[in-house]
Amino acid sequence: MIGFFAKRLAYLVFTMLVVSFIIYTISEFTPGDVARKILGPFATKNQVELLTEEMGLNRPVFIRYFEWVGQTLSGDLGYSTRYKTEVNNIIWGRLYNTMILASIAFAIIVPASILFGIVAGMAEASKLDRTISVASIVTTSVPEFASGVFLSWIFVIWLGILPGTSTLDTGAGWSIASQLVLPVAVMVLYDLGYVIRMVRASMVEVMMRPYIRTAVLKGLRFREVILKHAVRNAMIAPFTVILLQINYLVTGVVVVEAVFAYPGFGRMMLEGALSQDIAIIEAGALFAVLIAVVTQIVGDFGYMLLNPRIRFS
Amino acid sequence: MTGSTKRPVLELVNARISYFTRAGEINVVPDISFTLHEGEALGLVGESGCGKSTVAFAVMNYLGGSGRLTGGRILFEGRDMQKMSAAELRAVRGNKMSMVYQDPMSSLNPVMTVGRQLMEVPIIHEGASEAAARERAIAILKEVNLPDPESVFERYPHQLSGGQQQRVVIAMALMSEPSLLVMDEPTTGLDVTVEAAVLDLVVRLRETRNSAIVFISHNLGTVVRICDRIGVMYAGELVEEGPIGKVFRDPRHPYTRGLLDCIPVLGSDKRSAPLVPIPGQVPPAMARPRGCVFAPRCPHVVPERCSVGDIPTSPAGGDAEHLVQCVREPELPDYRRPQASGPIEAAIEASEPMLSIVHLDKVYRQAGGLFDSAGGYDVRALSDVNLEAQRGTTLAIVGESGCGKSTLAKVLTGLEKATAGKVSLGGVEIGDTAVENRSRAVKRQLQMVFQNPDSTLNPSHSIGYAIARTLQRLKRLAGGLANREARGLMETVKLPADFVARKPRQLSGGQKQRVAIARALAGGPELMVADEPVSALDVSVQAAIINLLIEIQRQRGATLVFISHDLSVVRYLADRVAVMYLGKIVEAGTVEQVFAPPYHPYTEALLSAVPIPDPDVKQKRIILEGNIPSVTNVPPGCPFATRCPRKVGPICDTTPPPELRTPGGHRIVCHIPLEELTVVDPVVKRAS
Amino acid sequence: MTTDVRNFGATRPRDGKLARLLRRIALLRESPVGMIGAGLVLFWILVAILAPLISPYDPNANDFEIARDWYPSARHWLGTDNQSRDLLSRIIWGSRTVLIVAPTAVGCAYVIGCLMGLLAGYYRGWVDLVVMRISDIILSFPVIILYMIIIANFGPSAFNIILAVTFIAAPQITRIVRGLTLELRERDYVAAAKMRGESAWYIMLVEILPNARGPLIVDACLRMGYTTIAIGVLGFLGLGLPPPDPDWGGMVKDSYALMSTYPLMSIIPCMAISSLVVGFNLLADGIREIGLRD
Amino acid sequence: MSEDIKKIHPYLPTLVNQLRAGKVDRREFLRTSTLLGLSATAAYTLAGCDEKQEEQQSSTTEEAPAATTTTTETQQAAAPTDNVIRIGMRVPALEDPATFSWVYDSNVTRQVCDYLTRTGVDNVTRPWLLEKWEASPDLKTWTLTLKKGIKWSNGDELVADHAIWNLTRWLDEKVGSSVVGLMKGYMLTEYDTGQKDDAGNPKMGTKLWADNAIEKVDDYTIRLNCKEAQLAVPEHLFHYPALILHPSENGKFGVNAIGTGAFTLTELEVGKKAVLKKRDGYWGKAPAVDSIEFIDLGDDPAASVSALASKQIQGLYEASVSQFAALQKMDHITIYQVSTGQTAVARMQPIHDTWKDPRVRKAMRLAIDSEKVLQAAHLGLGSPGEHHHVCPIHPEYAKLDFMKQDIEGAKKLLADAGMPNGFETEIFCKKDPDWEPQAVQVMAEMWKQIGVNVKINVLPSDQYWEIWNVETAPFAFTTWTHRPLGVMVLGLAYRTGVPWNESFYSNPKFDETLTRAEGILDVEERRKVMVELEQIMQEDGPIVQPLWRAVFTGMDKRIQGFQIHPTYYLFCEEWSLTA
Repeated sequence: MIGFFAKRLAYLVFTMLVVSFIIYTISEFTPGDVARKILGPFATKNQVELLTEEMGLNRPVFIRYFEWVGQTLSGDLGYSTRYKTEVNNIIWGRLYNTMILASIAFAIIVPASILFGIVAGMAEASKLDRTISVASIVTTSVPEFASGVFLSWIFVIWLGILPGTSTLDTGAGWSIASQLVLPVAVMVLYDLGYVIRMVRASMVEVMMRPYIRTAVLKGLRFREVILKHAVRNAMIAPFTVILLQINYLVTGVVVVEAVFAYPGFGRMMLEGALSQDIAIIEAGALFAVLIAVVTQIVGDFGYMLLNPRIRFS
Repeated sequence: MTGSTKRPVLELVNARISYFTRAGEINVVPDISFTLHEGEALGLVGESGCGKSTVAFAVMNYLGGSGRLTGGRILFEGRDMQKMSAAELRAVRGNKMSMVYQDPMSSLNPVMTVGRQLMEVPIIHEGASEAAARERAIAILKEVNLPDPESVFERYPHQLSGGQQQRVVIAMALMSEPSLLVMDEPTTGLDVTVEAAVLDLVVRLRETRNSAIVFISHNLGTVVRICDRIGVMYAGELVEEGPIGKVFRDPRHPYTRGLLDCIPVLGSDKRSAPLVPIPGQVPPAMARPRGCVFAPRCPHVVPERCSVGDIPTSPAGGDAEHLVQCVREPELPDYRRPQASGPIEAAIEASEPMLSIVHLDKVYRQAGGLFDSAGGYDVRALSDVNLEAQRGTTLAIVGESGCGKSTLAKVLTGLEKATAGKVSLGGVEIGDTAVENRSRAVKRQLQMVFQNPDSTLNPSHSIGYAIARTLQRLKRLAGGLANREARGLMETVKLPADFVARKPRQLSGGQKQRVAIARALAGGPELMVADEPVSALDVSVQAAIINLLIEIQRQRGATLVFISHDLSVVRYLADRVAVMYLGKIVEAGTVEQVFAPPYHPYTEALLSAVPIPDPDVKQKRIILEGNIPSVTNVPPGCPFATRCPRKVGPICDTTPPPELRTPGGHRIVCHIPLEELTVVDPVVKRAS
Repeated sequence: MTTDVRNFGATRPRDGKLARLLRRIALLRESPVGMIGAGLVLFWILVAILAPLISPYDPNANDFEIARDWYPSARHWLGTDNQSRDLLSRIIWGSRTVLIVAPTAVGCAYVIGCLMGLLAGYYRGWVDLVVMRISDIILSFPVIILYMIIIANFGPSAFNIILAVTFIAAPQITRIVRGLTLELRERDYVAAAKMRGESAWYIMLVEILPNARGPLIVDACLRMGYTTIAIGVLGFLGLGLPPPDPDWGGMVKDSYALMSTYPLMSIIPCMAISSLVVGFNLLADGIREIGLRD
Repeated sequence: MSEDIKKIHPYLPTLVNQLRAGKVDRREFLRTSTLLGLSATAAYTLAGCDEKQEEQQSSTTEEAPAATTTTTETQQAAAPTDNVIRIGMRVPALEDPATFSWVYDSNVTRQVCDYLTRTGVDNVTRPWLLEKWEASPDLKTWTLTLKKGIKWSNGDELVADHAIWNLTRWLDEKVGSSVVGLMKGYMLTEYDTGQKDDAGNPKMGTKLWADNAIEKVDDYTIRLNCKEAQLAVPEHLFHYPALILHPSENGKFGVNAIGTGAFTLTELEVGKKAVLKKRDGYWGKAPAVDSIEFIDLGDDPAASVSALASKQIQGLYEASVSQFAALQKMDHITIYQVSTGQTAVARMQPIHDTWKDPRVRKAMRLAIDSEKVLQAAHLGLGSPGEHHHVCPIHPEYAKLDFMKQDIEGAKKLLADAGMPNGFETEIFCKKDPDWEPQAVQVMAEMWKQIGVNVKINVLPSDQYWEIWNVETAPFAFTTWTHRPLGVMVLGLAYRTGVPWNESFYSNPKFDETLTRAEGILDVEERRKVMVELEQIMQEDGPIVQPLWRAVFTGMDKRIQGFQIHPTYYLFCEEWSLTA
């Protein structure tokens, strides 16, 4: 078990190094000048050169990269040219905000997807199954910005019962909860269908397994067959998929955050990327990878716990 | 056993079973009737697709979403199953009637411990307490001969071997003392020694319990061991039904006769008793012929009588116990086992060796992973294998799964490289040459026929392409020429030349295997390796393929290395036999030598385990306990020591046994002296 | 002794590849869901092909005569965008953008993904290790952030979108193909091909790849859907194709602020993009359903 | 009177005479006289009109002209309980105001700190922290006098040293303030630092051109001794980074920073919000609102509209064209707009072969129907461009015949230049605000008509500002902000070799004429020279200028006292909120 985690941790560090280096290299391609970005378009060439020298930006990329690694390890995430301040001043609040959004969405997606997926999968090809399946295909097919458009049109413009943006500022009389409704709804709509389909597919497969037949022919009630024998097995395969949604929920929320002006991680990354703010991109990407790899490790570990075949081998 | 005083447990009265698909109704079982009394065991046999399993599940009233009983009645203890409510059905299932399934591994819930799954039965049916259920479960585990029942109770299914899993399933079925036990191919997929042990268990349990059994199998031999009565099914119809002895000694239906004629019985060989395959194939359920379903394949057919109206089921020769569905039954001649028509050919004289294998080792290195180079371990698949095959003869390699016989085939064909030792083909060393590096001449000389007909041909390519491409590669034939010759090869394997345009999915299993043989023949090989070429086929098709192999070998004088787990087939086909266990050859010799004393104790156990479809054959019962050790952990002494019933002592565990050799060239690797081995009785005796 | 084998089976008439293909497509009739999907996709493909014929106006031409009246009218059936360009024409031509970029991108991703997957699955060992590590690393990136970084750094253009999709989708395809290859390489026909001395490339491309097509076709359909969404999202975030050529996601971005007054301007491109993606996903579902039944 | 004003500047009496003779209009008079040091009140008195009224007229509201009347009354009448105004605006980090790059950077700080001068919505610059300024006749010596009694929020009094500290700091190039770009010409000089760059050329630095360039006269008076004549010193002091900070904070700005303004910054969360609270002891009139909050809504114009619609904010810092129609439909919103000298030009760099030939450049201009571009890209809000970058609201603007679209003429010019079939080229433009790419799209459609196929390369703003004035972007569409005088614009953008000459245009005749114009104080006289300059621009110049923008924004009708500024400066102390 220790070996398992040691290996995974080594892999995590390795991945983060490779990813950060790739980003560093990619950003070398762009005709960007960090000092120019800090000083704005109307600064003179001299001013730009001075700052470049002061920040040591004229040194080779490798040296700067290793320096960056060192700084990052000591907790200094660098200076954002987009926000003109230390990345540390920005990123934590943004992550926190996004975590709120993600946790709520996750707390809805997981039980809902399991419920719908199992209900659909336990009676394949029934009317209920077809309805759930088609509905989940349709909702996942609508891009987030489109569902954002549809929902705001209905609830903000037409009915006027929800605020149009989610700035997490309660000053104007809209509660935080009311501000979270639409972003969460868009995320849930987009993601839920996908997870439902995964759970359903797994459930359908489990229902065709001979041990379900064994359970029925043992004389168990249908409900017991589903709850005692099917669900546990049906959850093994989608477990990883469900965990991977954390990944999407935390780092894939760019569109939702942009639509609703939500001050979160995704919008920070979008703005950072658009202005090629290398410090923000690097720090954000590292967190993204960290979340991705950690969820993966947790996923593998949980999968092991869920599946005795792997647990005892 | 068939006393009329006993009450009937199960009655099928003109049951008609259909599946409903988008294409419409598919009537799988048109009309079937039989009665099963208390304590009676009925074997239902037939080839795949004949509706045996459908009947089994119809009996359980569990046909899935698309299946339905569309006519007749199925009565369980006099009650119509169709009219039972869901609650009544639940009360019956698992309690009064229970089932044992074909694949025990997938029939057990992988995420529940074995004990939990067993406990459910008394809990739901008798409202037993947890503690009582636990006690019952452990008791029944003990009863089905599972070692250390408490530990098995705590284990998950995947931690048990196949035989143990099946014992668990049987235990589960027997827990509530059912009056009816339906067993659907319970031993298919198990190794022959394990199968024997499971069958033995069933026989033993029958003695102590009064459950009626419906035993479904494609293997007539297993039915003989278990059942009192046998029903032969063909295309959804019960064509013959009666007591085991009567049906086997005097089969009255042409299909039953055909079946018996195409099964090699341990003891018969290609020179004395040829196999007679049944021509044609089972008609699809959608295109059932009028009248007798078997008529198109029947040698006794009289179309005006057989293909007109419904064929009644009538007692054979007035025997009410022996029912036959054939209009010509009274006119059929008495049954005789087929005999060689011509003079018996002498065994081929030993000629120069085509293939010789010396001290062959094959070790797989199992890597430990990226960050863990020290964690690997070795898998010893072959160790010190020595064999020879003479030109024009058949060398059979026989053994249970995991014994290394397929690895041997892979090393011969170059799909794997030998770790040590020599393999020479006609004097050319090929053991350390992967197939990519073999010369074209070697590739032409050595070709292979594979086990699984569904994977032997690329489903994306036409038959013609598969063969022509081989001709182009091996014989450097131009496209047009290759296509012409491909058609010629189709004739050789007795397939219509037009089949070259077909895709594999349009062919039946036997036809695919013929194509595979044609492909192997394309280079004009001198040595053909056939790895279980018939094990996935139905018996009637199996016979045809075996005959084809024999015929081709005769015509071309090619050497055949035949790998099989089926001793009957090996006995029938081989000239020389090698018995493998855990990567080692434990016994080798001519077919006559190996199948007669002196036996290696393992060979002896194998022979005793083979189910023989002849109630008159008497077999010694040697039940092997324990499992085959893992190849990662081969015992240092005799590999068979852990299970050997004739173990001499500690020496077997510690010292590799010596190779004993008879003057006739018969080799046995054992610590027991040859003389002692020689004085045993033959395992198989025909009581005539 | 077994001459009668040749009478087996219902002899089907021999038919050409085209006929077989058509029959396969006709199989879709079995799945109403798949039919709807195919219909939607086909509809947009037709629209894209016939764009020059059915589009009422030049999609980039400003109608200076309607002043600021952008609502639907007899002149502009769906109204115009906020630059007085005919919305219907822009939707019609926008389908071309999507249906050229998405398949090209998915195609490129498939070429690379299949090759990598075949190599990793066929050779295993260190090739597998290297290929899979690389794709694991790419896969550990959140997709949308990776898109943003790539497009923001290399600039928004069709070529770069294709590049980004390839970069992101190829590792996923690699995984699928590798899995299938690991399974298919153990098939006996692969051994048979080796035994007649076929090269590794022949085995990978001719023996293995065609048999992986079932799951890959389904995946390709789904991936077309994802890619369509991705193109839309990039357009919406302002990282889409450069103007003036219409791009559905960009159309939403440009008009989203006017949703309270001119809802059609953003709702219609949203519906266009959603319907196409629904089409691809339903089609994939239909194909899978039929594939299972086969 | 005329003697008094002559002391302020010798040209002022002439100006008064011209006004009286009707040779200059009132606005031109106001502008020039205040620029030369006349106090705005005095100038307005001379011009014979009411200052307040005049100022408000220039900022018009589209539908509710009555909205801004009698502010003082309403303010007292009903101040709502929640006396907070929320404005949608980006909230950037504000660590060093001297290095601000954008107007919105300064809008938060502006409520806390002040400028020495203010240019009003009427395009007239007035002293603010200054009491007055005086320029020498040669426009090389400027004397700035601070108002007395202005107290910082920490109680210190504002003195000359504070202002000098700030001025010196802006001009220190290590600080990186864009004030350098404006003042370099007359305050700084280049010197050799002694170091070499990679190519071996000496590295140049800049420093104050003379030791007494910034001279302290007394505690309230500062003198700027300029290297060259400069007309627009007061305007430069209103450049957005030119906020007067308290020296004790060493240039750092943040929560609770010391300032002279009406508010204190109490809360700042970058990218989310900034909160300003009314402070006690403000030297001017106390603000009517308790608090101002700036809410960051990102760059998406839709988010701002949604926030306005759900009343999460009461107003926008600026509105974009894509929001206009939506704002119009909101009953609780008033749209404010003002004509400005803000524009964007498609500049062609004649240093590249494509644009070498003046006929090609003129053909590009002739292909454009400015009216239509204005309509399609800017909803007609503004006025059509005349391709010479001198705005009708500039005092010296000379009206030429309108340069109409002339496709045939353009084609002929192209044919003369040897390109009868046109050519293909690529234009860079900024992604936002969205009217810019839209204008480029409309123009591209027009250029297509003369056979010039222009591929549009839209860059994110940050990327665009990397390339706006470099040689690698031969054809690009750049926005120019409003500047009070036509000569200022031409001098910044088109004189040979100046840093912001993005087109690398070099025309000795133009330079010479421009220098001449800059030396003419008389607007009438200058206008005559402007005719020449404008003609050179139209015939030979490097730009296609499709439009002049009117800038606009939407504010809740409850907000009183708001006036839209041509450069979006916000002065929140003037605002009040009705219930």
